Amino acid sequence: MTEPGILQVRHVFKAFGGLQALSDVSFSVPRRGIVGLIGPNGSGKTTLFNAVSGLFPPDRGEIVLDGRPIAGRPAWTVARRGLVRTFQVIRVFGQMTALENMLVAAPGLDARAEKERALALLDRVGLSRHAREYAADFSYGMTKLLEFARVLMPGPSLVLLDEPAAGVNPRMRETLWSIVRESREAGTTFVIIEHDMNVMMTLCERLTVLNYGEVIAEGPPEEVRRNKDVVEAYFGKTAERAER
Amino acid sequence: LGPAALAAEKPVIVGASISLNGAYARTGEYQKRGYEMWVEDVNARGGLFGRKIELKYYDDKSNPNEAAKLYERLITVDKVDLLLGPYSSPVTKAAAPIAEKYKIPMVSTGAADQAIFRQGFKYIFQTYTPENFYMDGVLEMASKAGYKTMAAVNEDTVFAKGTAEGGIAKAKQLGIDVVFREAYAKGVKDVSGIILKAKAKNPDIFLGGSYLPDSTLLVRQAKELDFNPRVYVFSVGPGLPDFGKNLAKDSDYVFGPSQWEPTLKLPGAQEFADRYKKKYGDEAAYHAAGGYGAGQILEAGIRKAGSADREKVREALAALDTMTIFGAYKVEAGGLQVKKIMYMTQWLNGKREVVWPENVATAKPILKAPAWKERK
Amino acid sequence: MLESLPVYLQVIVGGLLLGALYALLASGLNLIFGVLRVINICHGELMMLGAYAAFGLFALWNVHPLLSIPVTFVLLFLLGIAIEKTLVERVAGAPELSSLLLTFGIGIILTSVAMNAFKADFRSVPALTGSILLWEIALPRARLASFATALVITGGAYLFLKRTRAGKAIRAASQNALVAETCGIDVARVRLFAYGLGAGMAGAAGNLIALSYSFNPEVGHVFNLKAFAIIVLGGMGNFAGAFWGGLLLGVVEGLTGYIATAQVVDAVAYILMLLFLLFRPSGLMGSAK
Amino acid sequence: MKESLLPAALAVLAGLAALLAYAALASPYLIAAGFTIVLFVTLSASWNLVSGYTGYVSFGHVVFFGIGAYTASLLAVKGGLGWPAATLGAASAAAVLALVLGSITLRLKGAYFAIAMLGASEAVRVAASTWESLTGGGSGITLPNLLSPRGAFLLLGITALGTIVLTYAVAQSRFGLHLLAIREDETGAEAMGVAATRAKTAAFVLSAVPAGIAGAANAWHINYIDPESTFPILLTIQMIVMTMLGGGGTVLGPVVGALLLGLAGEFLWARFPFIHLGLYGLLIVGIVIFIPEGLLPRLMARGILPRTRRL
Amino acid sequence: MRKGTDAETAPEMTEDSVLLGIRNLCAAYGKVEILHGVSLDVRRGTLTCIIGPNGAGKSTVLKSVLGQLRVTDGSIRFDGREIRGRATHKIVRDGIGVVPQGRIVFSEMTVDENLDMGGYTVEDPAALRRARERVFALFPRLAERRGQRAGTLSGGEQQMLAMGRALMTGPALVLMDEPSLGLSPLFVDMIFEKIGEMKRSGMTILMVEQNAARALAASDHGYVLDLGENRFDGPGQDLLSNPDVKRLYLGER
Ligand SMILES: Nc1ncnc2c1ncn2[C@@H]1O[C@H](COP(=O)(O)OP(=O)(O)OP(=O)(O)O)[C@@H](O)[C@H]1O
Ligand SMILES: Nc1ncnc2c1ncn2[C@@H]1O[C@H](COP(=O)(O)OP(=O)(O)OP(=O)(O)O)[C@@H](O)[C@H]1O
Ligand SMILES: [Mg+2]
Ligand SMILES: [Mg+2]
Repeated sequence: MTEPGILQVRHVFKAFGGLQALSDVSFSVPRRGIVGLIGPNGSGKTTLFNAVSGLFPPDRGEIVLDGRPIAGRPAWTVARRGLVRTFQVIRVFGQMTALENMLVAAPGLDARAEKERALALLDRVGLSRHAREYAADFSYGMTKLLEFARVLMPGPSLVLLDEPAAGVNPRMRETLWSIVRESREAGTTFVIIEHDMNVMMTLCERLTVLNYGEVIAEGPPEEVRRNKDVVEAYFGKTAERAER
Repeated sequence: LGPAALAAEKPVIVGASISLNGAYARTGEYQKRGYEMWVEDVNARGGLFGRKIELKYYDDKSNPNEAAKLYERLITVDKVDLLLGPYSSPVTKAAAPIAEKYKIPMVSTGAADQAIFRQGFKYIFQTYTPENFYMDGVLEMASKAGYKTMAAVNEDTVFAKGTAEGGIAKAKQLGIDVVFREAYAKGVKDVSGIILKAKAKNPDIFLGGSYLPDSTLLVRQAKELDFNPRVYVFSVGPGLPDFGKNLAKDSDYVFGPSQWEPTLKLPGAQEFADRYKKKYGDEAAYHAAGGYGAGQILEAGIRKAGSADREKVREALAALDTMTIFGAYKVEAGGLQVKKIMYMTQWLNGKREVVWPENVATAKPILKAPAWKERK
Repeated sequence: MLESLPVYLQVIVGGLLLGALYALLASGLNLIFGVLRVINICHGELMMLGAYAAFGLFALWNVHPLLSIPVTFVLLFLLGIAIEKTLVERVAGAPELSSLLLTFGIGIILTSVAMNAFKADFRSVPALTGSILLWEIALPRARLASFATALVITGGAYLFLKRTRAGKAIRAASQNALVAETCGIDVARVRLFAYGLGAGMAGAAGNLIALSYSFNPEVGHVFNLKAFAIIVLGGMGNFAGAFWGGLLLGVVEGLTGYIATAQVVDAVAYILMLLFLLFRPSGLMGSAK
Repeated sequence: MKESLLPAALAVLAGLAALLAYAALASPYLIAAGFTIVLFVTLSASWNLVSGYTGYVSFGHVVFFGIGAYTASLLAVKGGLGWPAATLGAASAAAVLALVLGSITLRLKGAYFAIAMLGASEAVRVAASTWESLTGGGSGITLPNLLSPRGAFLLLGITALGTIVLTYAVAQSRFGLHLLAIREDETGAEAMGVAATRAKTAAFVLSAVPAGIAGAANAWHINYIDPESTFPILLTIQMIVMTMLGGGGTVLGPVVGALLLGLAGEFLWARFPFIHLGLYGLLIVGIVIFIPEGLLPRLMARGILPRTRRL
Repeated sequence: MRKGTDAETAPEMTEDSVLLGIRNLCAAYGKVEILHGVSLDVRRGTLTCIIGPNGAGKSTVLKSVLGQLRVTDGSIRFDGREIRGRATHKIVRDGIGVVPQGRIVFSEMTVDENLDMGGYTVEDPAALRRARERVFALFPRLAERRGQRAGTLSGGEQQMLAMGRALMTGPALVLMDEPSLGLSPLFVDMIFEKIGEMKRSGMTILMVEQNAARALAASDHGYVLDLGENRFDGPGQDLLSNPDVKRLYLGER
């Protein structure tokens, strides 16, 4: 218990009707870290992101960002405190150009610098050619990339990525992960949901595993990978393959 | 005067806005027919001082704003010489100040609201009997028949309310008690609450300041809820042929004031009614006769003035005392009609008869409507 | 004032009878909204045409206004199909605003056509007047008939949607037309049919209106607004909701007219609607979210 | 950015000069007709400010026009204020009403919002006709002649110009971008840090003010108001149709639409008194089917106009 | 070459063996042409996959087959018949099932009702019931959530539902747009397993995948698309070991 992490989630519960989507979830994210959140489909990962980012309040529990409680605060205040996220089911602004999409997320201090930064980010994810096209005309993967670039636009301190690489071409995925590494070096913290285990093993310092809304394991990737419960609930044969 | 000289004379352009859409579309249409028949007649007679009359009109959609703009247009763009009024009091309220502003005489028809003619305007002249006299006839008869209580309802618009309040004032004069009083909104779809409350007071007279749809509804729901006053009277509905069509036998015994009836022994009224029927296929309603009468008043004014000069026509109209197919015309300062009386009709055996005043009556009134259950 | 219980019963019964008619009108509107995602602002105008159809049949051939219901239903069904096929289908998938305006334009055209064809006279069909007495309560014949008819048609449509395969296809098409097509559903036909059905229901409602009210070409407007208020009360797209919403509005209007004044009755629909939007946006029947 | 402000400033000056010249030179009828046109421009531009940019389709925008008309008239008749103060009062009343209504209705989405606004405007209309002691009920209010037709035209013309400038400023700003983001996906925008409730309420209030002033100017123009003609639903529809024709969410779209339809309206009612409503209906249908995105966006897509949010 | 050709002589060349044949396909969104002459063959009973960068036009190929898009040129033959220009719902009745990209389900309907809609063209209720049982056997998770509104399922669950829905008619050809998208490793394994099973049961599958290595490994034949054109094609394993494909499209160093 040295320096407290940038984000603490303590005893969070969330139910939908009869379904307990999160039950007593606690975890914490160290500053400037890359933390992975994994778990079978429907285990509550996206729900946890939603609760943390202020899309809806948790039923119970505490969420602390940078020492300040944020549970139940509206999404935009959370975002202005430096926590932004991407969506698993993409949410770009279709009738706006890629560039405008980027600028919505800008802090609005220096218009020219922000525009340059936006273009540079779009370039990184291979969309500079499409900067002035409407996002509605993008292919699935292109929208994912746009959303990824957009989330970095405000210079956030904590980024939640919900399957950012799903539907993204393997080559572009590598770029994407290297951007994550670079941003971490520059001081940004990441929490990532991703099903590509090869990536998660090398990218993340810690993994938290959810199953049926509960944390069933937590720790460094190597350790988590060997956890029997996790193997059974999540990896299946992939784990064996990764061992080989 | 040779034909060449005649043709050279410019026509006298008479302007008006007319409600061809919106709430007053039907009555507006009637009024327009009256105007048009008058124009035809004048022109068939060779015009006025050799000048033909030309009617210039636009549709005001029953909207006062629109009418104000249209009169502005008629005056400044179409350069009309004289004006006829639009239909309805609210629309006239918006139109009158424009005519006044440009000092152009306007014979107003279709507006019974006295307030318009009490503003001290100099260029506006009323054709209709003001609304506060609408109910006089029936109330006098009812009072004579010994009735003592009355329920009064009205649509909450200027004219309808004015007729009801005129009726209430008259009733008080005659010693009749107003035991129930309520208003309802324009376009009302259900009046059962009103009927039930009125029924609880068991009044002799049921008076409505209303138009056709609400009059119809009031009678229909009175029957449904077995409300049985002895005298029914409504300001506008029963005056229209459609009242009988819409209610069939249930329209019987209902009184309705009338500005005019084709059967009246007024000079030219009968003949107008016949010609109207031939031309348009339906019975002439008073709105049509009012339109024609307004034309006649304007015509009389021009004749008296000796030309279509606006100032002279204004003076003539202010002093005129004349008779048209629509009834008497004479106004006091401000243009308020003071000479024309209101007639009272009653539906009897599916027909509308004039029952008051006695000297023009076509039938004897029945002042004791049978209860609904007793009707066949 | 000394009110007795029977009077209140009378008011409530009157409201229910009127409410069923509202329900029929709103159900058709709701069906169209649910399937086509089109806010059919010309619904009241379709109803108005139904009223004229009934009036015409009565005036020309003396057809009893209850017997004319199937005819008006079919006539308006066909008109609905024509409108959908030529116009509404072209805005399939466009934002709500487009269809809102399109149908508004259609409504104006229908009013204008009716105005030129039938003039602005207020009409009404003098049949089924008076009441049947049940204990101390008067049941107006015309409204009783409306009530029964509205119940039958609304119920029939409800069962159709819930139970039949075609009904489910209608619901699927309402959610994602592209995917529904990939399930082999002919979405264009479904939409056509749903619109026809909604229009037919509006026509039947018009037929019933002709029985109890006077109407003219412009009467559609008021009913439009009420029908909207009702589907908000019931929950948009919720078929059963429109039915209960209609009844609720009928009763509340009746009570307002009796307890307060008929002056404010029209505002009741809007105020009720605003209250619902605020406190129970999912409507009477909707579960929260 | 600095130099690009110049053409805009010049355009505003030119507009102002044109207004003044027209007010000074036009015949009374042309003033009356011109009044209708600037009325349409003001109203569509004000509607566009909230609905075009945020996508919250206000189907009862006429309520702000109406409240402006009533406030101005009452302040003048009962409060004895002159037209400038009464007009300011109208603007403030519209703003306050927008704040109150907005805090209720802007929580609703899509069609719900549209219909709630429709209901709100009707409810206010019913209130205006029922509250007789204040408003004169169905009899309406007759006003003294406080401002000449020319004056009313100029007042409204400047309001129209101001609304356009306001729209331009909004379109250029981050605030405008936020409004557009709300139009596209409100939840997504909030997650990006957009204070959606605050932004859309601000847009709503901003859009209500010109509509309120328009109501006041209209009262000065015709000197008589009543509930029926002050809260006509058709006027809301006209704002929407005009904006749609020109293109919502653009600066000049509503202006173009209002000019075209305003002129077409004058043309239609003058020529075809019996069927002009039907023709108007046909026009709406035609617009929706053939140019649903509006003229300006269509021209931009065709490359005839530059694709920019400045227009 | 029509029916009756000796299958033994040139099996891969007969029209018979090709279930879906695309020749020189050009397609556009509005004015913008996206596909500039794509050709590919899907042979009966095989698994064929299309890979390529984002925006290459892979989904567009599938949409063109389904008639959801303006095809400007070329031909699309299914089971020997030209289907270009045919209405989507008819193409589906011809025997093509679809799993759309991005987990699209009827979100206001229950899982059961979604499956019903998948089997919309199946008239016989008993057959429908059997089809549903097959789907539940394949995806037990769906059986657990039969009555739940599909919109509230997790991403992975929705993907399973979309697949299950496509299988309800027992189609001859299934088009899948990224079936593994967003699925946990366990499910990815399972899905590839099931796809193999489906293939063995005689179904023909055309799949678009970003999980490219995995997809190629499982495929009989693969196509690489880039910028709306064919780049490479060949047996899955060949492509997998082709150094250019590796470098450009699989992202392996
Ligand atoms: N709004 C909702 N209403 C009802 N149930 C919900 C809702 N949102 C999520 N759920 C349920 O909560 C559970 C957790 O869902 P969640 O989306 O968090 O899963 P996940 O871990 O992100 O899965 P995946 O990897 O498939 O995206 C699922 O079973 C889902 O069906
Ligand atoms: N609805 C549309 N309107 C206009 N352009 C579109 C539309 N959908 C896709 N495009 C364009 O077509 C191209 C191909 O898109 P497509 O969806 O086929 O790509 P894809 O290969 O499936 O990519 P991904 O792997 O990202 O899904 C892209 O450049 C995209 O911008
Ligand atoms: Mg998820
Ligand atoms: Mg794709």
